[in-house]
Amino acid sequence: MARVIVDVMLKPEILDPQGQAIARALPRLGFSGVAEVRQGKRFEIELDGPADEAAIADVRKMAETLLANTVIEDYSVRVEG
Amino acid sequence: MARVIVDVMLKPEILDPQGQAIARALPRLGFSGVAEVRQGKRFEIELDGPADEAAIADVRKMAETLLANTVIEDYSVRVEG
Amino acid sequence: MSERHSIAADSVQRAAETPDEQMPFAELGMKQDEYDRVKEILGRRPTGSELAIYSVMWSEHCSYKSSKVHLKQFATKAPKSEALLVGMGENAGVVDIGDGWAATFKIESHNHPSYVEPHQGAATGVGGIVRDIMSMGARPIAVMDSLRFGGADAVDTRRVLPGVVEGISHYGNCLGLPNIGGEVVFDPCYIGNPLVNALCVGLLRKDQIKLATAPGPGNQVVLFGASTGPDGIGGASVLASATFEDESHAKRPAVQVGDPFMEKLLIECCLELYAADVVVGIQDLGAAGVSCATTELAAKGTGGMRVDLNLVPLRDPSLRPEEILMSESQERMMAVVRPADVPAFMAICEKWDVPATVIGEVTDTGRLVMTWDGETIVDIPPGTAADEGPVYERPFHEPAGQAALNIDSPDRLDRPTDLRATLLQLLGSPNLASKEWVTSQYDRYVRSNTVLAQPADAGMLRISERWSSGGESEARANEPRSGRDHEHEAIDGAEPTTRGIALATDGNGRYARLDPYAGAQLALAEAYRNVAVTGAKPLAVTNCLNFGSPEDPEVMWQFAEAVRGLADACKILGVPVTGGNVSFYNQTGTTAIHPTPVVGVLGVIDDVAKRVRTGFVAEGLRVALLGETLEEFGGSEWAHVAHGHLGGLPPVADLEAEQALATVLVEAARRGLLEGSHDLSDGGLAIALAESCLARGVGATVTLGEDPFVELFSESAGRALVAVAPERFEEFAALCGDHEVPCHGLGVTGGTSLVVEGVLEVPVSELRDRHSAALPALFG
Amino acid sequence: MSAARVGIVTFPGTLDDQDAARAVHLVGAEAVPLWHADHDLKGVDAVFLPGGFSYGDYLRCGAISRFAPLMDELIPAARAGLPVLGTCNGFQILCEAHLLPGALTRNASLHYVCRDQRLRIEQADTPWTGAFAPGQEITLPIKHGEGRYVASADTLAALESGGQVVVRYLGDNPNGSLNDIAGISNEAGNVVGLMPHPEHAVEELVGAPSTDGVGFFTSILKKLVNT
Ligand SMILES: Nc1ncnc2c1ncn2[C@@H]1O[C@H](COP(=O)(O)OP(=O)(O)O)[C@@H](O)[C@H]1O
Ligand SMILES: [Mg+2]
Repeated sequence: MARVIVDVMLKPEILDPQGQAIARALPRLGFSGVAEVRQGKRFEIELDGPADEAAIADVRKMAETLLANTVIEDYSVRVEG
Repeated sequence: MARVIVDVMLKPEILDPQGQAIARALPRLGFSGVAEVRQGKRFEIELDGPADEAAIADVRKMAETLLANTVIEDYSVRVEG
Repeated sequence: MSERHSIAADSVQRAAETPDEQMPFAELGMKQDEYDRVKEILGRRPTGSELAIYSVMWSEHCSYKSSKVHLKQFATKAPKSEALLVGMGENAGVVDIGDGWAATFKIESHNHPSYVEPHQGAATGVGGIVRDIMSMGARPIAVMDSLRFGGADAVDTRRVLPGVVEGISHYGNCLGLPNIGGEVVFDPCYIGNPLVNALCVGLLRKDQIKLATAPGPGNQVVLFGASTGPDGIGGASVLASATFEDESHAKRPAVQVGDPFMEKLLIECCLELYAADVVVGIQDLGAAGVSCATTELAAKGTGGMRVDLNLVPLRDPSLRPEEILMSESQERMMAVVRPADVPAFMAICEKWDVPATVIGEVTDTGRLVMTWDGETIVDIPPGTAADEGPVYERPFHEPAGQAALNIDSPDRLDRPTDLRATLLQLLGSPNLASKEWVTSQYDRYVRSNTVLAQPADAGMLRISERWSSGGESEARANEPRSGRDHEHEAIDGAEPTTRGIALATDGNGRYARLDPYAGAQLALAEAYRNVAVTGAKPLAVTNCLNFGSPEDPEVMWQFAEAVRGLADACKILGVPVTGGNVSFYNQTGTTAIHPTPVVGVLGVIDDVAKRVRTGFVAEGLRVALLGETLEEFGGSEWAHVAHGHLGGLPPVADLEAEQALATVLVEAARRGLLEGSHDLSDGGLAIALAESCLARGVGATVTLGEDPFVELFSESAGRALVAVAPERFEEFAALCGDHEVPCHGLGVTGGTSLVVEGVLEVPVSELRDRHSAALPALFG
Repeated sequence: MSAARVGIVTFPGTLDDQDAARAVHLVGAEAVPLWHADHDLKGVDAVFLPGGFSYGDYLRCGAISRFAPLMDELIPAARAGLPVLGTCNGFQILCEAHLLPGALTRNASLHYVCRDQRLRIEQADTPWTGAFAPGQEITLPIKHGEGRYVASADTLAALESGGQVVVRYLGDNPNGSLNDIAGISNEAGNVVGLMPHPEHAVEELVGAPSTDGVGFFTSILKKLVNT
């Protein structure tokens, strides 16, 4: 069993109202020094087998077609180690 | 400017219907070999200054009090680099 | 991108010095003769920023250049209506609904964006129409959504529909606007071109109407709401004026993402600004963003405005002036404010956490002048961009196959012998099945004034006084929270009035395909009827005209016919068109969608306690069918579901009969004669009976004549089903007689089954299973 | 005049505040608006935290609102016994503020759901449910995307044995809530959180097809007038 992580974030040019709302709230909560917050998704994918090249390619395809909406989101895939 | 990442995941004992829905959809889309999927959140936090110890401690507090609900979620903080 | 950069610093001075510089007008969707016209207006070549303004303002989407000559009929044929306070041409029409109250409503499309990114496309569609309503000075009080998708089992429908519904649900719910109705229709013709038409209705006091105008030199121009980012740059012209295939990937504009939270703040902020009387003129930022707001405000005011584009707050600091001018970033408004009121204006924005910036001022020069880095980059007469766009008399002719289509009558289709099976087949088909999978994702209760929502024929809202956008009660409800002296001031939960409004939207693309003139009339007739069956008197009309490419003469013929039909029908029914929207280019390659005019009707009821609920609400009521049933199966749901057939002619639209029917329904409701009602439409009497039983689980036993198939499944217009207490039936029948509305007693309500004597018997529970299972089975 | 004064909190993005004010008014109490940015409870006798999407429900429902200046006043007051009712987003805020245990998470169906829901009043001895009979079955609208109540096994056991489960879903559980929980109270019973919306079920003609919501407002009125 291996675990692969897929991070999905809105593309930089796409508005992230959620991240903005958090960033705006921070000073009121006494946190300063934060320039920007962006919020995305993190998927933990447990594989039945090892995270070999074929499996990673599969996860990448999964990310491309299902986990991320590539019209507005970028994704990255990595094996947790 | 430095970037700190906060990952927030539901605790293992808390039901994750989003992850389950994805896991259920995978075989239909032709993906096999996935034992489990869990979905969480990823925050990218741009700091005004460097990611020194004080700044990291601040982000940790932010995660503990705001970004994660520790009743149901775990979090981890790391500097991107 | 690079081409834009190369013209970024283009100033008026430079334009004058370099008259021969090649400008990328074609890439921006502009034709050579349109470009020549701009040069003629300016007496020189346009700067890059000026070209940006003219290209978006003269796009089909903003200028209505192909539709204008036809839409004129809505004004020239308009019936006299004392209720109309603001007609077409403003952000939305306004109608007088009595007691000093006015309602403003409008329907608008967001079709292409919803195909590209269903969730955000549909969400921002709701956001846009809500801002239109706000800009009239009203508080938005409800939304509706009229949706068309490809085949229900098509793979892409599974991508588009859930996203669209989620987008509408999330945005509308977040704004606290009840969703009180709409439509969900499936037809293979919409694959690749789904239709997402969103309607918003708002309420205001009659004397508080706000207009998009910028009078008074010296008045300040304030941009407020979200900051400006690279959202949908070029969208207005590229996305709305070209087909998807033409659009190169590189040119595809970034998707606009909606922030419903910001919009909610904007709503409350605007209402407080209106109440404080610190707004002279206001305009929402829609498809053409800053270009549209500045040119339209300036054109309708004293005629001049000066704007410093460097002052526009940016989300992405690298944006160029042309991009700022074309950005479609959501949740922005522009107001004209007297200088003395600016501090009060800013304080209210700050209270609501809404960023606001003065970016310019009104002048009396008759010119819209914009600067960037100290240089003049725009200097134009604003009216030429806002109002004097090109107007096309596009050629049109009847489609080549139209006659053959009309000759291919459904008479040749095999008719069923097992009518029970046919009823269940239709009831479980995607177009007639319960839409609860969709509507349960919408909040229909918020604001606590919803009298009727799904599955009623029309949505109905009580007019509660606290909706006033500047009246005493609203002010009291909003202010005590901060600002003025509010020690111990209570929200007194102002007494609601008894008055109500009702709204319905309808449209049938198959009917319009067979005959666009009649199809548009039938859409109006159905919405009108749906309002009347609830007891409300139809008052005014909005419409969204969804068609293929206007450059195709056959599509243009459909459009011309539909507009002519709708305008003629409005005249006969005495309900004016108050506004609407045209969506062209809904086509893939040379294949256009069915012409799909969607019509919204708003009605008024003096006392919502007199409203009539949908269906059979109790046992032992007399059931009657009003109107005449002919053998009409052209474009019917039966022909579609049982045979996949589309041919012949649609039902006859007899508008005088429709009007008589509505008169009877409204008067009967006023006298309290109706216990329940339901209009007949798709699927005919069979479906109306089944839905009436499903409303509350009350069955019925009815007797039909000689040809039960025709009586059950024909789709003749101008009909409704009513349930009347036995002791009042005679009075009701007499009322029908007075207005020459045929009234056929069919039977009585009661029992746990729908029984058509000698024809079929189905337990209500079986009807329910069929009706409710279809959409969940398809969409999970 | 000694009318009971019920404070109604408005956060940015609150939606049901006016509805709640009207419901309070209908039973004859006084609705007092409370603004999130003020450090001021205006001396009210009870507080209603209405539903909506405060701060857009961004991050987590209720997560940002919990830090509002008004909450600095409300949290200690609630701990000291001030009656507080949070419905929907209000319930979520109470959980985020740790005035109530557990958390409200995404509906198991992953869809927002608006429907009329059968419920059972499990506890009639809170200030907000005193007008009901224990075990009484009622219908109220629900409308939420994140109403699935979760808590640790220990917390759940404590809620059940301590009589802190106030309202339970009947029939189909609409969101996958543990133990069909629709509403709970704190140990003292003065703080109650509910997913359903009593304020939308107080008048015959409008809103839900029931007026069962009235009971929550008459309960608090009775409680305040009698003490
Ligand atoms: N997309 C939608 N949004 C909101 N309400 C809808 C939607 N689609 C259907 N409805 C509602 O569901 C009910 C049934 O719809 P429909 O079967 O199309 O009614 P009808 O046949 O009377 O026009 C109506 O109350 C309608 O307003
Ligand atoms: Mg209808």
